[in-house]
Order: sequence, then C-alpha cells, then structure tokens
Amino acid sequence: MVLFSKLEIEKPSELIFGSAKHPLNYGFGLNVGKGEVIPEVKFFPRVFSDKDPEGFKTEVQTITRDILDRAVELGIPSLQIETELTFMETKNPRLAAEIASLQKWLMEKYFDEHGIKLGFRVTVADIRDFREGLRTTANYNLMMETFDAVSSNGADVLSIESEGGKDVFNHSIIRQDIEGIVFSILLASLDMGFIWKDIVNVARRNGCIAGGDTACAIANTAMKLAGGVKSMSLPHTLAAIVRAMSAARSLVAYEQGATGPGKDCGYENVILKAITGFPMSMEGKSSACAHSSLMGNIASACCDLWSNEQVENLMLFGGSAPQVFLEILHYDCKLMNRAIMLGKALELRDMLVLSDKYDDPQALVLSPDVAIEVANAIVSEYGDYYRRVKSACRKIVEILESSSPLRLSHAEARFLSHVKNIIDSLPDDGETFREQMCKTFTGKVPTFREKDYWP
Amino acid sequence: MVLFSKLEIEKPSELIFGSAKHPLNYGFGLNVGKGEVIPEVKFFPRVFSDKDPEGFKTEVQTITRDILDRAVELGIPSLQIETELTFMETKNPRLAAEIASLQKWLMEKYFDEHGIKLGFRVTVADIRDFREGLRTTANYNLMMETFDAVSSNGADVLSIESEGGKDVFNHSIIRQDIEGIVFSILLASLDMGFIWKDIVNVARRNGCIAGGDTACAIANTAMKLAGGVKSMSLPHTLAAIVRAMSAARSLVAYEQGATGPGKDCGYENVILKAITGFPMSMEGKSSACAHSSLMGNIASACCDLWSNEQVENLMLFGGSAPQVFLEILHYDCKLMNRAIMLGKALELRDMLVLSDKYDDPQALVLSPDVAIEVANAIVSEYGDYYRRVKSACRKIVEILESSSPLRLSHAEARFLSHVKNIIDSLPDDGETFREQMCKTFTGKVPTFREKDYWP
Amino acid sequence: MSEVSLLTKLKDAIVNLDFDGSKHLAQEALAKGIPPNEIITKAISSAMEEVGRKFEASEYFLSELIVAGEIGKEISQMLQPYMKDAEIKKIGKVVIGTVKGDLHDIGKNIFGMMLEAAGFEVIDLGNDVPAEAFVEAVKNHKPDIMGMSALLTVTMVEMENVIKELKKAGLREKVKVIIGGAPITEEYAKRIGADGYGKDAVVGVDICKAWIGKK
Amino acid sequence: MSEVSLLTKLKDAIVNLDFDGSKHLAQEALAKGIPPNEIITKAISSAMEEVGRKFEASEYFLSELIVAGEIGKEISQMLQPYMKDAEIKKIGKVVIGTVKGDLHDIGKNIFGMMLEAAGFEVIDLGNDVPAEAFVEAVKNHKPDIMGMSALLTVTMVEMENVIKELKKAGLREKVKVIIGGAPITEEYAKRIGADGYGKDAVVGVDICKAWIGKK
Ligand SMILES: [Zn+2]
Ligand SMILES: [Zn+2]
Ligand SMILES: [Zn+2]
Repeated sequence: MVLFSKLEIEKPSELIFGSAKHPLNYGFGLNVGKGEVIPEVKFFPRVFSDKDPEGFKTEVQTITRDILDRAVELGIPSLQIETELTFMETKNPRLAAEIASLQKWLMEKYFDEHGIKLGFRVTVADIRDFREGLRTTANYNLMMETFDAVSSNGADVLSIESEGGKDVFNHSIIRQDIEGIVFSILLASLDMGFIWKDIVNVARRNGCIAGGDTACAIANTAMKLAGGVKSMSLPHTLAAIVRAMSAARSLVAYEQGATGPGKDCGYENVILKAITGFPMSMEGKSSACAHSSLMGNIASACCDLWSNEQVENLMLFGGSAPQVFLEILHYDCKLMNRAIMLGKALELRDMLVLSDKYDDPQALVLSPDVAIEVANAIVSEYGDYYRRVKSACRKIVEILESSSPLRLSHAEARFLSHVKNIIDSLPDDGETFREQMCKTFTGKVPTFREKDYWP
Repeated sequence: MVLFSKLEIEKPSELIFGSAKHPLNYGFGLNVGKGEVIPEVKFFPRVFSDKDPEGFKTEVQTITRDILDRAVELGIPSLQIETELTFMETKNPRLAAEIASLQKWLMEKYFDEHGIKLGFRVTVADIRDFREGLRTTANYNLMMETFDAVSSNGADVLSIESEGGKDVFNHSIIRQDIEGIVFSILLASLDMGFIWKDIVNVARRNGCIAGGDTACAIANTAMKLAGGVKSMSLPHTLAAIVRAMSAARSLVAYEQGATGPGKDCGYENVILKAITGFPMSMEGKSSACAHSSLMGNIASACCDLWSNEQVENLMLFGGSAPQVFLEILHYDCKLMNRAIMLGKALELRDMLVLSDKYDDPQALVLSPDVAIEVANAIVSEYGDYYRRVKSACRKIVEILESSSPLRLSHAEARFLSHVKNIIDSLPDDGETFREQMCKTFTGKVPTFREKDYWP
Repeated sequence: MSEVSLLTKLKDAIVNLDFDGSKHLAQEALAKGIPPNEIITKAISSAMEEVGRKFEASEYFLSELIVAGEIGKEISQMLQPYMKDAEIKKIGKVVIGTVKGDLHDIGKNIFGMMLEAAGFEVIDLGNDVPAEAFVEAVKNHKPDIMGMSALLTVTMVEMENVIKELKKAGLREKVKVIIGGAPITEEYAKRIGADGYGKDAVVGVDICKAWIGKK
Repeated sequence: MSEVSLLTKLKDAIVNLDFDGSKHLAQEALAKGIPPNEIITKAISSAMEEVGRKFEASEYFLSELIVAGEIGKEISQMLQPYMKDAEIKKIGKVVIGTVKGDLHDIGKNIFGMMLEAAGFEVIDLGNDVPAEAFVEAVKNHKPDIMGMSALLTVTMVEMENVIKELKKAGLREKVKVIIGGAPITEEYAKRIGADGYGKDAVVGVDICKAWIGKK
C-alpha cells in the first residue's frame, strides 16, 4: 500500500492543466499529463432493449467510428475514448470483451491510417446489490471477471464509480446529517480499499493501467441536489464540503496502486492530483450535456484529459452528439494547448479559475490554492480514513468562512457554523465513531450492514 | 446611404471580443459591445407538422422558458435569445407576431423577477421563390409584412439570411468557377441593397434595430462543402476566398442603415466589425451542434455576442439541448469576460486566434490582422460593389500565399495560382463584367434573370 | 409554564430542528394534560407551516424541511397511543408513486413525508410503478388524491398513460390527480389532464390541503 | 500529328480542365476521320479515369472532377451526330434520386454527371422523391441500377422504405440498388438490404461499372 504523507505537487502554480508530475504513456502512443490536454469522449448507446447484445455491439461500433471520423476531420492529434459499461454489459463479461476488442480494433485501424494517438478507458459498472452484501457475492465476482475480460481485450485504463457507503450517504444528505455523511465517506473509503486491491491485481496481470475512481455516487449526488444558484434544496456549502471530504475517499484507489488518469466526474481530482502527482481527467463546461454545474470553467484548470462526461447518441444537425461534443472538447483543448505552447498556461489557468471561483462554494473547492490546502489537511492525517475526512471538512469550512469575495447567504452562513459545531463534537478516534454510527444506522438504513465494511 | 470609406477599427489590437466602437443598448437593459460578451442562444422547435401553429406556439414557449430558467439557475447576467422563423412562420405574419409577443412577455417576466438583462433577435426567413423573381413578388411582400409584425410585437433586433445570387453561386462553387462566384457575390450585394432599404425602414418605423445579414447561403455553403482537414471536395483556400469576398456583400446591410449586432453565422463579421465598428454576433466551437468547422476558437476572438447557431429541442441527460448549449456558451463568455476584467483580454484573444489561425486557410481569414487587411482592401473600393469583391479576393490570395506557417497542399497551391490568373483577367469595370456574366448565366442557371438585379 | 407558552416552545423546537428538545417538550405537554390533538394542531402543524414559510422565503433549505417533517412525524407517532380513535382520523388519503421507468424517488419521498406531517394518510407505491398498479391502488384504497412523480423527461410521458388508464377503469372522476418532478410544468399538467401541479413539495401539500378543505 | 498523339493531347486537355482546347482537339480528331467511338474510349473515358485517379490521390478536388465530367459530357454530345445508332448505345441505365424529405442534391448531381461521363444513361428523378416515384420509375424505365441519396440522417431511413416498396412491387430482384450520402455507412447499406454503398461519386461509378461488367 502506498501512503501519501505529503503532496507531490505543493505549489499552486504547478497544479495546472496538461502537466502532471507522473505522466502516463499507454495505448497507441498516448502521453497523458506530459504537456498536452487531451479530449476524452464518452457516449451512451441508443439501444432500447437490454436483450439485444448484437444491437449493442453495432451501436458501439457505429459510435466509435463516428468519433474517430470526426477526430480525423478535425485533425485531432490525441484522443481518449471511454466506454462506460452498462449494467447489462458488465453482467456479461463475454459481451464486454467483444465490445472492447471491437473498439480497440477500430482504434488500431485509425492509428495506423491516420497517425492519431489513442487511449482507451473502460469503466465497469458497480453492479453489486446492496441487499446481497458488498463483498464476495456473485455480482462482485462477475464484476471482477468483467474487469479481467476487458483488460485482456484492449482496455488501456480501468475505472469504476464504486458505490460503497451510498445508502448511508443518501439517507444522510437529504437530512443534512453531517455525522452520517462523514460516516458514509468512511464506509466508501473502506469499500474502495477492498475493491481496488482486486482491480489493481487484475490490471497488473493484464499489463494495463488501474486508472482511478470517482465519488460520483456521493459528491455528485450532493452537487445535483444543490442545483442552481438560487436553488434552496441543499446548502451549496454542504455540497462543497462533501466534495472536499470525498477526496479522502477517492484517494484510496491510488493508495492501492492505481496511477491515474483519474476518472472525469471526480471533481475531487484536483485535490488528488496535488496529493499523488498523477494525471487526471476532468469534466465541466462541455459536460453540460450530462448535467449542469456551477464550475464549468474552473473544472478544467488542472485537467490532463478533458471530458464530456456522457452523451446519448442522438442526432443533432451538426452530426451525432458524441461527434458534436468531441468537437467542443477539441477546441477547449486546443486553447489550453496553445496557451502551453505560448508559455501562457498559468495565465489562462488563472482566467479559468477566477471566472468561477467566487461564484459558488463548490467552485471555490476546485481552485488550485484551495485544493492544495485541502490536500494538505488530508495527508496530515494519512493512514487514518476517519480522521482525514474530518480534517478535510474542518479545513474547507475554515476556508469557506474566510473567502471573500465569496458571498454566502444568511442561510448558508448559518449552516456553516452548524457544521463547525458538529465536526468539533465528533470523537477523536475512528473506533468510537464507528461504534456510535453503526448503532445509529443499523436498521435505520435497511441495506447497511457493519460486516460489509468490517468483515 | 452610409459609405464606409475607411475603417472604424484600424488597429488589430482593438478588434477584440466584447468591445465595439459603436455599442448598442436595447431590450431589457442589454448593452452589446460595451465591455462584455453575451451569449446568444438559438433553438429549432420540434414540431412535426407545419400545419400545427398551436403546437408551434407551445413548443416555442416551452423552449423560451427552459432557456430563461437555466439562465437563472446559472446566474447568467445578460442574454440574447434569437428566434429564427421557419418558412411556415414567416408566411404567417400573425403567427410570427403571436410568437414574438409571447416570447417577449416571458422575457419581461424574467427581467422583472430576476433582473436578467435580455435582448431579442428575430430572424425572418428568406421565403422568396427564385422562380417567381426576387422583388415585389407576393412572397417578398409577405416577408416584409412579417418583419413589420415581429418588430411591432417585441423583436429588438431584425435579421435575415438573404439569398440573392445563391443560384448562380451554387452553380459556380461546385465547378470552382471564380468568375461565376464573383458574379454571384455582386448579385447578392445588389439584392441586399434592395431588401435592406426596406428592412431598415420597417425597423425605424417600429423603433427597433436593424441588425445585419449573413452570407450563409454563400460562404457557409462553401465552408460546408470544404469539409474536414483531409476532405478534397473543394479547395479550403477557395472557401477562405469566398469568405473574404462575402464581406463585401454583407457590408451592404450597414450601408443601408443597419447598425448590428451582425448575425452569428456570418463569419465575415470580423471584417465587418473592423469596417463599421458595430458589435457582432459570432458562432464557432459551441455551434458544433449545428455544423462542424475548422475555426471554432478563432471565431470567438472578436465577438460581442456568442452563439450556438441552432440546436434542435432534443432532450439530453443534462436538460434540453437549448439549455445545454446555453450553459456551454455561458462558460465561454464567462472566461472572456473574466479576461476583460483582469485586463488580459488581448492575451486571451491571441490564444484563441493562434489556436486555429494556421491550421486552415479559412481560420486565417478570421485573424484580426488579416481581417483588417481584407477590410482595407474592401473600403479602398468603396461604393463599387464589383471592384471591392475583386479587391478582397486579390488581397486574401496574396495573404494566403505568404502566410507561413500555414501549410498548403500541392493541390491548394496550384488552385491559388489559378485564382490569381482568373482575377487578373477580369475586366476593370463592373459594366463589362455584368454584360459578360449575364450572357454566360442566362439560360445556364434557369432561375437567374438579369432584371431581378438590374430592374 | 402556561399551556400556550409550552406549545409555542415545542413549535420553536421543531422549527429549530431540535429533535431531543421537541421530544421532551411534547412529553411535558402530555404530562400537563394538553390533549394530543391540540399538540398536533397548535404545535406540530403550525411548526411545519412555519418551516414551509421559511423555505419559501429562502431561509431554510429543502433538507431542513425534511428534518422538520421527520421530527413532526415521530412526535405524532409518540402521541398516537394517547389519542381516541376518532382523533387519529387523518384529514385525507393520498396514493403516491414514481411512474414506470423512473428510479428516482427523492422528490416523491419528500412529498410523502410532508403530506404525513400535514395529517394525511399516505400510501407510497414506491418507484417504477406501472400504470396498472396506480389503477389498482385507486380502486382498492379509494384515496382522495393520487400523486405521480417523474424525474426524467423520458418517463414523464408515462403520466399521461396512467391518467388514460384511470379513465378506462372509470376511476378518473373519483380522485384528484397531482403531478410533480423536475421536467414537469404547469402546461404539461394541464395538457395531460392532471388536476394540479406541485412545483415543489411545499406547494404540492398546499394544493392537497386546499382540495381537502373544499370537499 | 498521329492519331495516338492527337487523342493523348485531347485526353490531357480534359484532364487539365481546358474546355476550349478540348473542343478544338475533338473537332480536329473528327476532321482527321478518327471514329467518334475511339475518341470517346481512348480520350474522354481515359481522361475521366485519370481525373478520378487524381481525385483519389488527393491531387484533384471533387469540384475539378465535376468540371472534367462536364467537359467530357459536352464533347460526347458534340460527337453524337457523327455516330451510328448502334454506337450511341449506353453501357447501362441508372435511375437516381434524393429520397423524400431531403432537399439537398449536390452529391446526387455529381454522381449523375459522372455516370453519364462513364457512358451510362441516367434518369434523374430529382429531390424529395417519394417511394412510389422510385417504384414507378423502375417499372417504366427498367434500369439496371437504382441509386438513392440522402444528406440528412432523418431522411436516410426513407431508403429502407423505398427498398420495402420495391419488394412489395416485385421489382427488387430486377434492379441493383446503390445508396450514398453523408450519413450513410457500409453497415447501414447492408442492414437495409441495398446492394452497394458509394462512399463518394467515384467509388459509386466504379461499383456501377463493375455490376454492368458482370452482367
Ligand atoms: Zn459519474
Ligand atoms: Zn446561417
Ligand atoms: Zn445562422
């Protein structure tokens, strides 16, 4: 296990798009984090029946070819394609393998014919059924089989959006229950420790890269609930706090041996890039096709891959939606890469950062200086899953309270001081906390079982 | 008639996004060209029958509300909405008026409730039937009636994509016939002189703004035919030349009294901004939903409004397509506006410019320095529709030949010298040219009739 | 402490989301002999109204509304053993569910919770509810109101289908229909023939209360 | 000038897109008594092949292919009065059109022009052609080949419909079907049961020539 006890990137000026301390080289000549931002395009197939694997294969093939054709038309030099397997595909390792090898074959063809550099990420769905338990169930084994199938059939990078702790989180977030949220992130960390050990083993066995995880089920749920600037569904400060805390959870993949590139929808990747020095995929403005956010520009400030998150294969006037979003990503990347070439990357980064930073607490978290502070708070408690979540929380609350010109409403300010009180009242050690929380949530959240996390 | 005999913006450093020499103020508090780039969002309704005007109204209302809701969620301070009337709507002035006033009513509501500044452009379709003739036909009168109806029912800005000369152009462009293309642009200029006099009168009568026209039917047809970087359908240098020449045509609207903001899909607007000093709408990267282009970033370098061109009202995961593209435009604008606030607009502009400039001849034309050279070539022949087209052509050929690091293929270089020969062989005066060309095209292009342009 | 000031304190405790405090004050009120019915109307219901007002005024978050709703519900349950059967009677009956194809339920759950806090009996059919199940539930439970929610545009069309099926079964006139969810609009509700549209849970509950009041 | 070098010069003139030069050289060839048939095969057709090769090699643009096609066509028409009836016979007959709903025709026009230059008789149904019109044309003109084009994804589905209608009318086996247009792919052509897919006009004409050759 790798323990990150200090930051790999300590200076805010070095936490920047297109450059990571530990770049990666894989696929057909792709260099990630080595002075260039690369578009990572992701699609959602239009297949209306789960019972039609052949239709699925044809659809994925068409989409992949469309994407590669547009890339050639635009003269895109480097590209990553992500295939996020559906439940149906994940439950069918043979189908997943066929799809992966079909896509890889197409990529090889375009690399040979057009010289376009290509990387291929496959994200496996977390198909575990919380009612059955999280470890060593039939679904767990099937999921690992699928990791094995795709990594031995063309995937360059493996990822997952693992969902440990999600039931407790869902219960807690809509009640603003800080204790419950901290507990759910602790659970998520423990779960990741388990599954990422297995994923890293599969990746090593098949000579491919263990990418990273995302706190999608946690932090992005909070982001979506928080909604627009005027929405009062959830405090935006709470969404910001959850984001900061979730970095402590997503870090576990790298502790288990993952090396990046981290997965796009983990907005906490900025913090993780500071800690690990690994390249990261991010999404923001150009993933509006998948969900709205209040951090469209600042999300790109430190990315190495720049993603559209997910778009259904609909036809727009300008081509299929994956083609259209690839084109938009391409121009975003072109701008960043030109800035790098002109030696003005830092200036562009700061424009991107400042265009969002003070408009919403969630954006503030992604600012390189803030991310580094939170990263430090996390590594200062390295090795302790519980204490580092608390530490991230305390740090981000402190930052949010003192970040003018960020303007917080009366309700947000009231909520922040509530969080401070709760955090200060939590026990020092994880054992006590575990006991309290297991008592609280056993029964209350029907799918939660202590032994899924402490077997 | 206004004659532009010199440039309103002479220095390349002053040809820049968010700032025009003659800003405009209209709608609900909107300031265009006065230190801020504003998103202009445009949609295409999903109505499957032209015989369903009620369905149309409901659809436009829903789309408008969706757009305004997303704008409020994102905290967008200023926004322009463009409604481009379909043929069906243009042929039904009462329906067009109802739709315009419905949209305007919604805008007023959101302005009152949320303080969002709003402008409203209505673009009327060119419904003329070339077989019937271009002037004083029933369709022409209907079109003017619709201009009157929308401008007296809420439109702040009037536009059209007028199509004079399009038949001769279509015939000529696929044959690379330079003479025919020059002639078609001359015809387009004459046609614009006629219709824009009427549009400006309608606008003045109703106290609204005559915006501008676009060489969509000419220069964008060439752009679409030229296609991707490797496409050999049409020389990309030809598409670039057509773009430069088309500025001489689109200028006519402003000579007749239009004041901008010029219409989005006129990529020649950069040149027109230099000549007139009026604010311009542009489209590029974020209009990939409507069509692909090789100038996604550079197109934004001088815009005052930033548009998505056109998107069908499909549902994506992140909301309706108009909402999604508004969000993308918003973040583009936010970045440019932050650069302005930081005093770094010129630096960002140059990154945008250089990211595309030398990748395709069409992009080169949009570079501020090049645009100003072309603009000078046009105004040096002010008042002569024919000679200024030739002058623009000669200038852009000269620039394309000497613009390293722009790399032209053998075939492109061969084509460029062909154009130079042709242009040099054309007669000096428009009268001779007119006689030659009318003889060539009468009969050959069945819908072309001299008296539509020289009555 | 006077009865009035005790109930006011209880109300404030709920508004301040103080679970333990509310519980103690409710027990104190019971001990003082205040009728459970009065505790519910004068403290719990009015606390819920106040919280709803604060939410509408952007002082409270939706999540705080939920917590208040849960406190209100627990205290009501605590009071039940002390109430006569007649008093337990709910003010109305509502069947709710998320339509077929839609697996999102947060909005519907909040709505259900707030309805209960407002005194309604709620029958929750869950997520991904097929049209037949809605029709069956209306037939069997004879609710005053049926509520449907959808979070996705692709599933919202199912609402129209449910209403059609209700008509076919001859039940449409027996029940008020209210719909809600992110993609829903007033126009859509009208178009498919629903009786009401709740733009959020607070508004939805207000509409239901108004319908019951008029009966 | 020898016959061979004269025909070579004519061929070169066409390849160089020199309209006037080609016309003069063709007249000269006629005057020298070279049979029109030979002028067509040895100069015009081989010029078209050369231009096609240059296009495939990215030396010529599609627009230059069109100009060459037009020159070839005009010269062929100039030669017709000097040919015996038997010699005018075309190598095959093709019905082409853009499917219903689609108003774009540049691709189809180029294809038609190149087919004619290659010696085919072409019946162009125009744009926005309904399925019945395709069926009627196949019934009446008895072409060897039917070509459909679509520029829009929304209209390309109409191609499948036309093929279905052909089958219904019992004509599917009487004609080869080729399709093309921006949104079309090899897979799509296979899926809807077309015989061939022309990714551009040059490839399309090659396929048609191969089909005719095999007959
Ligand atoms: Zn995700
Ligand atoms: Zn246009
Ligand atoms: Zn346009």
